[in-house]
Amino acid sequence: MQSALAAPSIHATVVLDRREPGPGIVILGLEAPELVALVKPGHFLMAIPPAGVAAATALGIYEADGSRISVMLIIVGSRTAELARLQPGDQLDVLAPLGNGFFLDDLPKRVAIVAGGVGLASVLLAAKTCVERGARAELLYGARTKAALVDVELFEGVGASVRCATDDGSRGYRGFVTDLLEQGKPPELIIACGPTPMLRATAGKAEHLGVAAQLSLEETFGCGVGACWGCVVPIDRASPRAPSFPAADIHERREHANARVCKEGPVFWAHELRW
Amino acid sequence: MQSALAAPSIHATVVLDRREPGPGIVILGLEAPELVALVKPGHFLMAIPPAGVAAATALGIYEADGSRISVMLIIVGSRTAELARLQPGDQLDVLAPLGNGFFLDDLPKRVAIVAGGVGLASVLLAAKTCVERGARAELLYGARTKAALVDVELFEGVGASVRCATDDGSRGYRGFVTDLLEQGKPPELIIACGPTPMLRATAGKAEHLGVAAQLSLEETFGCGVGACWGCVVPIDRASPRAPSFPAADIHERREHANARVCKEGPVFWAHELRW
Amino acid sequence: MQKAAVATSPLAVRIGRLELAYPTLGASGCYGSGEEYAPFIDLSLIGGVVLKSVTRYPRLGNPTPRLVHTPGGMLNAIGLQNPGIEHYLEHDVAKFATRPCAVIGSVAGFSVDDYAYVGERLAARSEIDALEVNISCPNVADEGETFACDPALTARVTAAVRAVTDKTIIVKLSPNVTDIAAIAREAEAAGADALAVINTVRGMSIDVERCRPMLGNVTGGLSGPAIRPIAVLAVYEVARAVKIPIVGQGGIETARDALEFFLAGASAVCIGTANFTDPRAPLHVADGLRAYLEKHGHGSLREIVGKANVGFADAQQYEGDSG
Amino acid sequence: MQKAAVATSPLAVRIGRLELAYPTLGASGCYGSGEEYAPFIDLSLIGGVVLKSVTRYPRLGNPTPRLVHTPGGMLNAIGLQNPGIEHYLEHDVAKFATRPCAVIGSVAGFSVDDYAYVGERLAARSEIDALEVNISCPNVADEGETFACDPALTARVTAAVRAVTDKTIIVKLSPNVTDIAAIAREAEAAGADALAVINTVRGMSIDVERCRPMLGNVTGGLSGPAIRPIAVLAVYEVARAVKIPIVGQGGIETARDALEFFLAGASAVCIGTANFTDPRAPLHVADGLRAYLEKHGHGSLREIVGKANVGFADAQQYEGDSG
Ligand SMILES: Cc1cc2nc3c(=O)[nH]c(=O)nc-3n(C[C@H](O)[C@H](O)[C@H](O)COP(=O)(O)OP(=O)(O)OC[C@H]3O[C@@H](n4cnc5c(N)ncnc54)[C@H](O)[C@@H]3O)c2cc1C
Ligand SMILES: Cc1cc2nc3c(=O)[nH]c(=O)nc-3n(C[C@H](O)[C@H](O)[C@H](O)COP(=O)(O)OP(=O)(O)OC[C@H]3O[C@@H](n4cnc5c(N)ncnc54)[C@H](O)[C@@H]3O)c2cc1C
Ligand SMILES: Cc1cc2nc3c(=O)[nH]c(=O)nc-3n(C[C@H](O)[C@H](O)[C@H](O)COP(=O)(O)O)c2cc1C
Ligand SMILES: Cc1cc2nc3c(=O)[nH]c(=O)nc-3n(C[C@H](O)[C@H](O)[C@H](O)COP(=O)(O)O)c2cc1C
Ligand code: FES
Ligand code: FES
Repeated sequence: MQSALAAPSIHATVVLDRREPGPGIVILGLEAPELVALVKPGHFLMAIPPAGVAAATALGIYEADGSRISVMLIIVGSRTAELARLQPGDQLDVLAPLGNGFFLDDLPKRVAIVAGGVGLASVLLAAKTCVERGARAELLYGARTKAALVDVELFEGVGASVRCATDDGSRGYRGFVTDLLEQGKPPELIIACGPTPMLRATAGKAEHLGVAAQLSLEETFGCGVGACWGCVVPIDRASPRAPSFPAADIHERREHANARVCKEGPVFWAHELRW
Repeated sequence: MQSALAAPSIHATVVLDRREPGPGIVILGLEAPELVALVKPGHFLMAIPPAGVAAATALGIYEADGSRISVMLIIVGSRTAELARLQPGDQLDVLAPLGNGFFLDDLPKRVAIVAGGVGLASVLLAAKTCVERGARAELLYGARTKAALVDVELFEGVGASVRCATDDGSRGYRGFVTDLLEQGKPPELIIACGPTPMLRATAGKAEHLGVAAQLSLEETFGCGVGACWGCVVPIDRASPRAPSFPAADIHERREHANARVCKEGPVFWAHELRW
Repeated sequence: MQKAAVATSPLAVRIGRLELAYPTLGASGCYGSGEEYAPFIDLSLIGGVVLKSVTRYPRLGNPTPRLVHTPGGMLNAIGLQNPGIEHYLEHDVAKFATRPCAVIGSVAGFSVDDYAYVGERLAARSEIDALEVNISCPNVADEGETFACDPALTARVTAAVRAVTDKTIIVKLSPNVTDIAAIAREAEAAGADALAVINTVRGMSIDVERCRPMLGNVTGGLSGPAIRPIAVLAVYEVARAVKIPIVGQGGIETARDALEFFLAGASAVCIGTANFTDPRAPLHVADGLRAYLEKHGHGSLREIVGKANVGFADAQQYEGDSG
Repeated sequence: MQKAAVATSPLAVRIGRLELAYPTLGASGCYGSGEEYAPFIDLSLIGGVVLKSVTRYPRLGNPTPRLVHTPGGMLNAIGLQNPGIEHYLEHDVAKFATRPCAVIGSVAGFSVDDYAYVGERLAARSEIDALEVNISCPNVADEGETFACDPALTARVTAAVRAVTDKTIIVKLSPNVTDIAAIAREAEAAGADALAVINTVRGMSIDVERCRPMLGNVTGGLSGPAIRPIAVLAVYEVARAVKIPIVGQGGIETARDALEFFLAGASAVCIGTANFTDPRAPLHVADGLRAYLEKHGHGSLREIVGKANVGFADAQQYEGDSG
């Protein structure tokens, strides 16, 4: 499952199953035999809109098992709403697998996985792999309120423990999920995916704790395949992921370079980001 | 059922039933209790797009009985395609009833009803009324090919006789449906709805036969309620339906005025048109 | 006019000397004279209607098709069909007295003199609360150069209409120019009380089966959501260039859409093409605006005018005059 | 290049001295260097790729967000992020040799001298088959006036690039002008071999929750189906004003969309934003064009160029040179 081997292509999938674990949240199971073998934790896909209008939508690959993968939709606008209307039997073409997954080759013992919102979709496979490779994985899962916390049992199912946080305290800790990183024994590695503010907070805590953190970033995507440079994030020019650009022009001699979240990412080490 | 009485409004309907009598043709039954009583043969409605995108779509009112009306969709583009996806239970708001229906107050004995394509949807109620009022109504129904001829039995069901014409001769007369007007005993009144070329041919035959013809016109609509002047057709300035405009400006002293198909129409007498 | 309401409503705005109980207007040419939509919405719940543009002489308008739907919008080429000012004053204007909202006349013409003549006659009528000046017409004296595309012509037409009435005049700008801010400054300097931004964007569509333009007039004006980003930018740029209020328009369907215009610097909005999708659009916009103001703790819409426009220095002043 | 194919294919076209086996190109800035799309489509089935614009010095580009989706389209403000011409020539250009389609370099700059310098260096490379000149950039010497919005600046940049290469140069026009035909004539007179029509339309979107522009750069360029009617009209008007071929673009997703451009007077088309919806779009367009030509009994695409443009006198001539 090296990303080098995971040559992306257009996969014609068929919707197998559909469920709504929470309000405005839809999980679609997709029949995609050739794809499953190529999927690495942290990979995403670009879903081609069924009606052919508007841009393709970036979605994390949630599950990948047998000949089935799944995606989780949180309806925020027209494209997610259209995809959420898909029913079993409907066709869905996707570009996949895309991006570089999490760096899970040599894992420490204790891994904390921080997730919020749609970020959850990008970390289930990572949790599974951590456990399979002998690490203790704990999901730190945050949301506004209880109803928005879904599929906790899937994480327990792959052998991860789970702690929740809600803004309103309706379930678990009341407050920021990232506060949980400082409660109890600190992890040796942090993996995170969710809204940018949550990722920034995670980076802060990680630095404070002196723990390395891998962040899967969200940006507005155009192409999703590295062609448009619309999805960049500033990173250290010295990073292996930095585009091999020379120092920027005379007007802007910065020490960072803008890397593409869809191509060089979406996973970056917190310490290489210059955001 | 005077159009004067038929004050239009926004009716919240629910899809009761859906059937596909032919390829790319969908009939939707709509629960619309208050509407039924207001409907006059030849009325149309503007269907508000369920997803709220793109303009409302003009549709003839096909059936109106009990608390149910129906519409017939022929899928030609994005809006008709979206409406055709509606399923029983779905909501559909419509502006109705709109336009002036056919002029059926004093009918002769023999009425020929010429229909093509979506025009069929606008003449079923007219056929029914003709028969109810003691006239002999014959539907002359044309299409490219057999598969596109639908619901003939509904017309027979209201007591109309039916003759068909197809371009490929796969059913009935091979050729233009309007040729049928000259075969057999000529009618005393012609009612027609369909594509503009068919209506022009009908007007020609009517003039040739010396028979009055009522044509329900199709134009691209904007508002459908008389507000945008996007749907006009040139008619005799002397017609009661002509907007009370003075002669046009010095540059264009024409003898016609442009009447709104949605407001002054959609039904016009062939002899008042100046197209 | 709805003076009573104006005092109280958080949605009340003022455009020059024109007070509106709601910041939502039916757009010219899209809303007839208002009565066409009366069966579907309560006109006392919109700020007003901008009437279809009227010219000095009657016009038959363009051949059909006059409309074609395009992605996210629509092209129109009506060609200013109207009965001419004399017939209009005689037969139509009296009816407008019964409208429960503001009635804004729209003046169009093909010479500076046309605008002055029609503007004066129309503004003289008590049924008309204000004038919008539609300068997106060709000036026949000047090889058909569009008034709205030329700063000098814009200034001359504005000054000519200003000279014949004290009623509020709103000059309607075209987006089909290299620098809309420059045109806006000319209109302001020539005496406009407010600016309508934007009129339609020029475009065309071709019937690929018949190998000919879709529109009888070949070219038309693009409206609807497709042009919203173009309109929001135009409002944003004009708001930085002038001190007079702006009536924003171009693809507004929802309160969120309208908010883009207010935050860019508009004091009121017109809703046109969205009425063709759902006549309740203006009501939904007003309801959504009220909810937004509550959610964000604003006492009135005026507080957010230009709030997302860093270079917009005049929001305060607006609040002043429109209090 | 695909010479063999060119002889036979009914879809083959010629733009200046550039022969294309297919009339479909990946649009500049939307298609990377082509390789990004190679996993998804066979690049030998498109006419070519127009590379991302390159400047004299490296550029970090604009802050994010750089993209926002709007009705029927998208706003972008990338800010010409690129490594600068030296690094580009050293590390990137050699890879383009392996592309199975034409490779068109895109030159951008902030002074006439920039364009000449970058154009000369880039055109000198054998991997580059032709140059597109992206003049939608501000001229720093001239209060940031956009080259594409000024006839004289357009002429100077075109002449400067013309002077440094004999390869085909395609000057890319902006729709953000009052009279695009006037700009087109200047580019033609200054030696352009072809014109790309159109670049993006200026626009903006506002985040109503955060009360600030959606884009890091505040304003951006609108692309996608929303602008198609604007682009079709621009092609229609430019085709009547010049004799050189036009590369049409702006919202093309399907063969029918592309046909609007050919019938208006374009000899080839670029496909940009549609690739973000479905990378197979260029293939679907080519297949649809072939089917259309058969259905309507045309031997080659060249026969329909300008067919819906009554004032388009030069279709014959095109056929002549592009045979
Ligand atoms: C690598 C990656 C992985 C992702 N994985 C997933 C996933 O697994 N599941 C998932 O559901 N999503 C995921 N996303 C996010 C998803 O791609 C986007 O949410 C989606 O593209 C939104 O498209 P839309 O048309 O539904 O919403 P849009 O209409 O594009 O709106 C996007 C957001 O902007 C807001 N917005 C739009 N206009 C305005 C305005 N004028 N003012 C204020 N706010 C506005 C909307 O409310 C919404 O929150 C992922 C994104 C990336 C980059
Ligand atoms: C009074 C009245 C009654 C009507 N009753 C009915 C009815 O009962 N049932 C019904 O189905 N319809 C009816 N119609 C027609 C219906 O309103 C239209 O077909 C509908 O609005 C089309 O919308 P659309 O988005 O599906 O198609 P659009 O996308 O608007 O396309 C409309 C037509 O134009 C063609 N077209 C679009 N672009 C191009 C191009 N570039 N080149 C060539 N061709 C192109 C399409 O192929 C299609 O045939 C009626 C119309 C009127 C005025
Ligand atoms: C069918 C139609 C007719 C119009 N007629 C006029 C007109 O006569 N005078 C005018 O100033 N604007 C006219 N407009 C422009 C609108 O008033 C409005 O400025 C424009 O459509 C943008 O707003 P919208 O996107 O909400 O429709 C017309 C627009 C449409 C769609
Ligand atoms: C993300 C993005 C980046 C672009 N970058 C460039 C560029 O660097 N140079 C250029 O000439 N045009 C650029 N364009 C414009 C496109 O090449 C094209 O002309 C325009 O998008 C219209 O075509 P479309 O609607 O098919 O995308 C860019 C467009 C987009 C969407
Ligand atoms: S989204 Fe196009 S480069 Fe990342
Ligand atoms: S469609 Fe608007 S007036 Fe008829």
